Amino acid sequence: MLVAAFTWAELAQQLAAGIREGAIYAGLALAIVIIYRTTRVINFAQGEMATFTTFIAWSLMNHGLSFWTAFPVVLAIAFAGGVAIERVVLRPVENAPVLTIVIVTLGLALLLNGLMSVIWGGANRQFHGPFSTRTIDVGGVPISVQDIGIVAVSVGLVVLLALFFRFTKLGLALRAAAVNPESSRLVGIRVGWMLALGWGIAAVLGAVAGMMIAPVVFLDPNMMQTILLYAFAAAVLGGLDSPIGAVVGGILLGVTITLLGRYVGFIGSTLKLPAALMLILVLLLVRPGGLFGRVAVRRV
Amino acid sequence: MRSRLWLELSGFTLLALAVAALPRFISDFRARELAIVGMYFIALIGLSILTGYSGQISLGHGAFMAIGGYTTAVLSVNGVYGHQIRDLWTIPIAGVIAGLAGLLVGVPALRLSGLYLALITFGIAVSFPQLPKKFDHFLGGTTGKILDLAKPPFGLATTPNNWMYYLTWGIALVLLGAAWLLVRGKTGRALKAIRDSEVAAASSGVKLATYKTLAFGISAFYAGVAGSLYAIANAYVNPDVFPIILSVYLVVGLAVGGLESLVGLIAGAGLIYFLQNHADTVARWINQLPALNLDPKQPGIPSMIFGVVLIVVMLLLPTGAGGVARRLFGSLTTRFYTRS
Amino acid sequence: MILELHNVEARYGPVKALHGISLRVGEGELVAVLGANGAGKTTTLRAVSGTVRRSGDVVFAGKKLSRRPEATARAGIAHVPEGRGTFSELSVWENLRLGGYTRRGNVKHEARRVFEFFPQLESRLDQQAGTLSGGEQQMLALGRAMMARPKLLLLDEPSLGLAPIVVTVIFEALEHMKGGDGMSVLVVEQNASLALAHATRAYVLEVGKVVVEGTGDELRTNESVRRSYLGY
Amino acid sequence: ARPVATPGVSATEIRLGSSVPLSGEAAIAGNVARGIAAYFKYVNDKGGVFGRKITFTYLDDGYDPGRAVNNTIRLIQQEQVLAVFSSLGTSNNLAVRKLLNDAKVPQLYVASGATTFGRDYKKYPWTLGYIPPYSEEGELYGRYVVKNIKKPKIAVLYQNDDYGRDLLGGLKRGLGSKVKSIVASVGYDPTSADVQPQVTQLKASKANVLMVFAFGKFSLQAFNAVSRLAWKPQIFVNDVSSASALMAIVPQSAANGAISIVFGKDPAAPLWRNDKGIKLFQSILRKYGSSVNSRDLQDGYFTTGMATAYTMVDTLKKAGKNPTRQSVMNAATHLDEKGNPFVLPGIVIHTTPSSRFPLTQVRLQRWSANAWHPFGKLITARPG
Amino acid sequence: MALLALLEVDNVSRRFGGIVALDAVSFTAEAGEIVGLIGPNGAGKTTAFNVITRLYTPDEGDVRFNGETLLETPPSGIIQRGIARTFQNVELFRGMTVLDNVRVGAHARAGEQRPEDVLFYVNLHSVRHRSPLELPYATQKRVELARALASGPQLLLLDEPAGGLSHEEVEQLGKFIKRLRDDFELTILLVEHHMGLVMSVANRVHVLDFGEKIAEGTPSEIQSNPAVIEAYLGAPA
Ligand SMILES: Nc1ncnc2c1ncn2[C@@H]1O[C@H](COP(=O)(O)OP(=O)(O)OP(=O)(O)O)[C@@H](O)[C@H]1O
Ligand SMILES: Nc1ncnc2c1ncn2[C@@H]1O[C@H](COP(=O)(O)OP(=O)(O)OP(=O)(O)O)[C@@H](O)[C@H]1O
Ligand SMILES: [Mg+2]
Ligand SMILES: [Mg+2]
Repeated sequence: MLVAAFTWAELAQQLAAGIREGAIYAGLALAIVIIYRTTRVINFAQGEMATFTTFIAWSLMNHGLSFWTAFPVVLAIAFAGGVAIERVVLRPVENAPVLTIVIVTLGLALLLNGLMSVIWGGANRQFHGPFSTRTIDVGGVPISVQDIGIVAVSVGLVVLLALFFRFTKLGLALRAAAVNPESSRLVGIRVGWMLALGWGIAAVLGAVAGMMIAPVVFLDPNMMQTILLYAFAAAVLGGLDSPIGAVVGGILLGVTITLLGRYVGFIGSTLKLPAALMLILVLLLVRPGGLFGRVAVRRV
Repeated sequence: MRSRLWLELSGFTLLALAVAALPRFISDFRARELAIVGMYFIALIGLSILTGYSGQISLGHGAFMAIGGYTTAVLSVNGVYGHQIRDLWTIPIAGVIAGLAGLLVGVPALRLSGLYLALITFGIAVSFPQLPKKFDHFLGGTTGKILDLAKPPFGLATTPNNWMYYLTWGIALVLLGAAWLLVRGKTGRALKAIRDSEVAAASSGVKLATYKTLAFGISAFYAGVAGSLYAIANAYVNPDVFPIILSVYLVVGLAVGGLESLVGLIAGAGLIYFLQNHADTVARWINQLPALNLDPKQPGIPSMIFGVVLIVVMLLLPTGAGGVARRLFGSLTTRFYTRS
Repeated sequence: MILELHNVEARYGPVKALHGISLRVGEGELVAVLGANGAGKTTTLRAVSGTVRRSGDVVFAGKKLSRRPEATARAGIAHVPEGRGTFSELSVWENLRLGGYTRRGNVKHEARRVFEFFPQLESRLDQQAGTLSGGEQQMLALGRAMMARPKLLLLDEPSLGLAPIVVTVIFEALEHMKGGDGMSVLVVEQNASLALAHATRAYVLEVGKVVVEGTGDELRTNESVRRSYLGY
Repeated sequence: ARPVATPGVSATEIRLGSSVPLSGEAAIAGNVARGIAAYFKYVNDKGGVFGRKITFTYLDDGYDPGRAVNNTIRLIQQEQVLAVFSSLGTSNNLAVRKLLNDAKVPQLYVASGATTFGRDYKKYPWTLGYIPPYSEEGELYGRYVVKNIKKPKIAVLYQNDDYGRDLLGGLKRGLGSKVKSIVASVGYDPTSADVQPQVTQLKASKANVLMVFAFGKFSLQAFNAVSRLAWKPQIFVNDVSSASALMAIVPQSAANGAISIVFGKDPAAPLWRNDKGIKLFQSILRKYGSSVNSRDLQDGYFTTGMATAYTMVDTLKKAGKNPTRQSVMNAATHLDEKGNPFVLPGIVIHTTPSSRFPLTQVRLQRWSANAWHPFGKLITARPG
Repeated sequence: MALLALLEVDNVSRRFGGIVALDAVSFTAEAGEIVGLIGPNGAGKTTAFNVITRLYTPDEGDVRFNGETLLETPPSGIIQRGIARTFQNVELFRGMTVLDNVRVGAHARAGEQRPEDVLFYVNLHSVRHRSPLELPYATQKRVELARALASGPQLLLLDEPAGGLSHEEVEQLGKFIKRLRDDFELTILLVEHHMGLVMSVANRVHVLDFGEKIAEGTPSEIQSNPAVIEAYLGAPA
């Protein structure tokens, strides 16, 4: 591999690329964290759900709707879809072992993926996002408006979510239903609906992530598959049940692997994934709950 | 529980007889298919010891299969100091090397819990295929390593497929027996104790670190043997032979078989193979339903079928085939009071 | 009558635990349930709150009671279950807030009352509930039920794991709430002398059936009750 | 009646088989086999080959070589095919090459441009490729740069595997003494989420030429990144990632002026809208394709499939009235096919026993005004 | 007092963040004794058990057993040294039968006691193939006791064994505990809020309050100790 010499301008550019990439992981990681926080399940279908809703947006826009008209419609569809999936597919296994539920989400991922190929075909599509693809010059470094938009949306979402979980009764009930469904019922929480709501919210977050990501990586049924892997990593890094952790973890991961891949010759592009794994493993050994997560202490 | 013991022993004997007799009744290619099912079965036994008994979820067992497969490939293609080793003898070595890798992973796993461990092991499954790409001089990169086709040894007069069948299922039965001895004795109880309450297990004198790492090692050993056989059967390894999804399929097999049911895992192994390779058969069944016409050759349809079958199977058997068997025959019913 | 059970049966899978229980709790009454280990006391409370599969009639405030626990909670029944059922991953304050989940508006007032009885909790609001001591968790479970200001309180061995001095406090508190708020209480309690001293009426269960019933005083003088539950 | 029965050949039928991805990430490429299947049905409808109908069995391997091996064994042993034909993917074909050669089963028209399938016939006489080898494609770009670009400074983005490295190696050969003009080359791993970091790095080398030796979405991302970074190099993009449908959706500021090679007719390109070959393609697909939709009529994988199938039918005809595996192989190594309606006019598909690259003639094309425009004469990319 | 105590808790402190669960606590138990450990909720009794069984490491102080420190022994080694315990909130192995639970108790000291014999002894033989989840709370506590006995310990730590028992049953439990001590030659450390039980079986009682030891003595001395009444017992029963 022939490598270009080091320049500060490139470093700045790589940093920007890393942050943007991280924000992309963060978007999906947020959805993963929300499902985990509200249902204690790891959702392998999260990527596929996001892609599916993005395809719906694409179809709507193909029929002449503008992004901003399509946007709320898609979010509503995503929410309804998330709730419906929980009610129809996950409800029957609500009390089954975690592994069973994880596998059901996997089945869902395969189903949705196939369905997308059948409906929309496997080819890549162009998706026009809400942000201009213009680049602006920031101190000699061209940065696209789109990138700035993506980062801003991730940060905005996490602030909203943090407020929601911290200050609303519903946010608390969502968490309670996840950690202890029996007792939640005893205090009057409709646990089934809470789980469904969790799926709905996660689907909405996934839809937003999908619509942010698609303009960058192009839309196709497999769009999210690699990103989902990194999003899992980001979620674990930040702490599986911490929305803030998802975003910080995502951006940290994006920056770290971009810079490692660029400047550490041995790692290059091939060992990015193993390097990320090592990074996370070391962190977890020090902090078993991730950067922002809390490990539940169980005492006797 | 003497009766239980007899039941299990006679079940095992029956299984062994069935395995020995089956090739007489099936085509040569079916024997190959069943051999591959046997390989999944071996890997699943290992996974069951780890996840079903010691309670540590691994979504990365495909990586241990890959280690086994690559060990066999390297030993039989590159050889040791130029001496190529016959594929048959690489199998135990592959198991041991994968087992050592398992011990290595088991140590940090001690500090991880639940889904964190699951996702870290998933990370291993994701990362592992990068290693042969990076160290391509030794491990063959994406080009992979081409082995000699499996041939029956000692001039045995049987087809390669039959040979793979007997080899795989012979090993599977031995390893099944070993696993059975392991889990029904002191070790198995210690593992289950850890799974159910680490604190109480420790206070009862169970050394958590030892047993948990041991479970990882044993489990990886099984996966390594399975991977080695898989490499021999395909006469080829490259990173794509052990894709990420393989690890996930293994967990599927475990869930379908039932976490604690060794024999139920055969059903899990069968399902993994069947779904990957017989989507057209399933499509034919589905198309019996009125108003449905799935074309299994249309891209996307096989995935859909796989997905739907997975969901349906899990909805019907939330605790797996073994779970159902236990509910029908077993005396131990573990139910929580809000359920059932 | 706030609560009436007519011939209620309950089962765990194939195992029947209640073989037709009938009992009632009047408004503002404290009714005690006694019984040996495994008699079905816990199951009786579960049958009311809907956490076990039951058949037979349960009438609450004149209406047939739903079998879903979230609905019974919303109807005004708070259940402090065996094993406490605290949200161990959540903080003490979050547990209390969840107790008031069915209530609209501010729950500060209820919280103050809880802290009056259990001052220990107030200094631990941010502590993860699972790290509390056994007795502290029991206080939290009681406090959480109080937050709901229920019409009917179901208590499963409230004194379990509590220091004697706290047990006295609890029964005083129950007395207080019953008088002030017209709350009714159905309590399973092994400290029979204390329970009967406060109970208007009581039932004794044996293998899933009611074998003795009467007022607190009647039971205190009942020979077999005295031998088994009071010890004098 | 034939003296010895040949597997896969009966009085009424010739059996062929293939292993392709119909699920997983590469599922879309499985359309090659669907195109083939449709074409064979069309041929069967018109009487088949010497009265025999072609039965084509294609099995899903999910792009997993292990499953490809299993499928191939199933094709030989259970489906009893005469030849394995147009299986897809470099690794998947490498995985079965030895076993097919050991069993003396033709491995024909491998759907991969890896050079080894045409080059190593001494060791693997039963194997034959089809499309121009990647290394030759790279070489063509190199030669073009040497001839047409003054003071080239070349940056290369390549997929870090055999495929990308084949292209890169060819490029170097094509540049010859000017190989030093490569100022930066960066591989990306197919597990990457986005290649912007790599493109950023390449841009920092101040190159004026960019080779995009990528695959699928990664080449799209490369164009995207070039545009975001406000970079203006002369771009070369390899054939596999240059379908019109893809080029049309990347930022045109980056795409315009890009150069690639072409040998097949792209059904999505306006240039061929009224072409007889493409019309034939569409009518066959409509009539004989199973579950096709309007999208598929624009899908180049189907045309590639039909082009290969056309050659296969030619081969079978050449193999004689009573084909054997040997005679099929013989025919496949003595091809001289003119007028394949699904490839560019003038291309001759040609092989000899010692030159086993059937399709080696290509044209260069340049992207502008939302379409590819071929330029220059047919050039030959025959190795050696 | 005898010269050598079997168990010596010496000046042990343990803090959790700002909470001082144990504050320089010392007490001893001598061979053959039944020692009561009482105190208000959150006083640190369970924490003391957890320190002795090494689930927690003390911030200060030492714990000695048979004269040798326990601090160098890992939690899983404690039972080897001859100390077994039960848990306040029942920590059974939910996925195993009662019998297997008890067998695990004998894991590290196989051969000391036959699990089947222990189950007969505690009168659980009839439920040995059941899941502990199906048993009433108090029975579950008995399974824990059986599990602890299966290792043939020298010292047994019981954390609120009377939970869920009726008056009559508590009386039986008291007799049972004494019989246990005699039959197995045990030393028993007993945490319990049921004063009737403590008073009837304990030879000596230590009282903790807010992590500090506030009193020590015979049951009757303790019962009339004003500090104990004030902090723990309330108005004399
Ligand atoms: N989850 C369960 N599964 C199966 N059987 C159960 C379950 N819970 C309780 N039982 C059975 O139901 C019967 C009644 O139990 P219950 O818990 O109601 O008794 P209890 O009177 O509350 O006893 P305790 O004083 O020990 O709490 C017992 O025979 C018990 O074995
Ligand atoms: N892991 C922990 N994290 C935080 N605080 C803890 C932890 N363990 C114990 N504590 C605190 O230490 C104090 C002592 O707890 P401990 O369980 O020892 O009390 P106890 O005397 O057993 O009380 P009880 O009679 O209620 O069981 C309690 O206030 C508890 O909240
Ligand atoms: Mg009870
Ligand atoms: Mg305690």
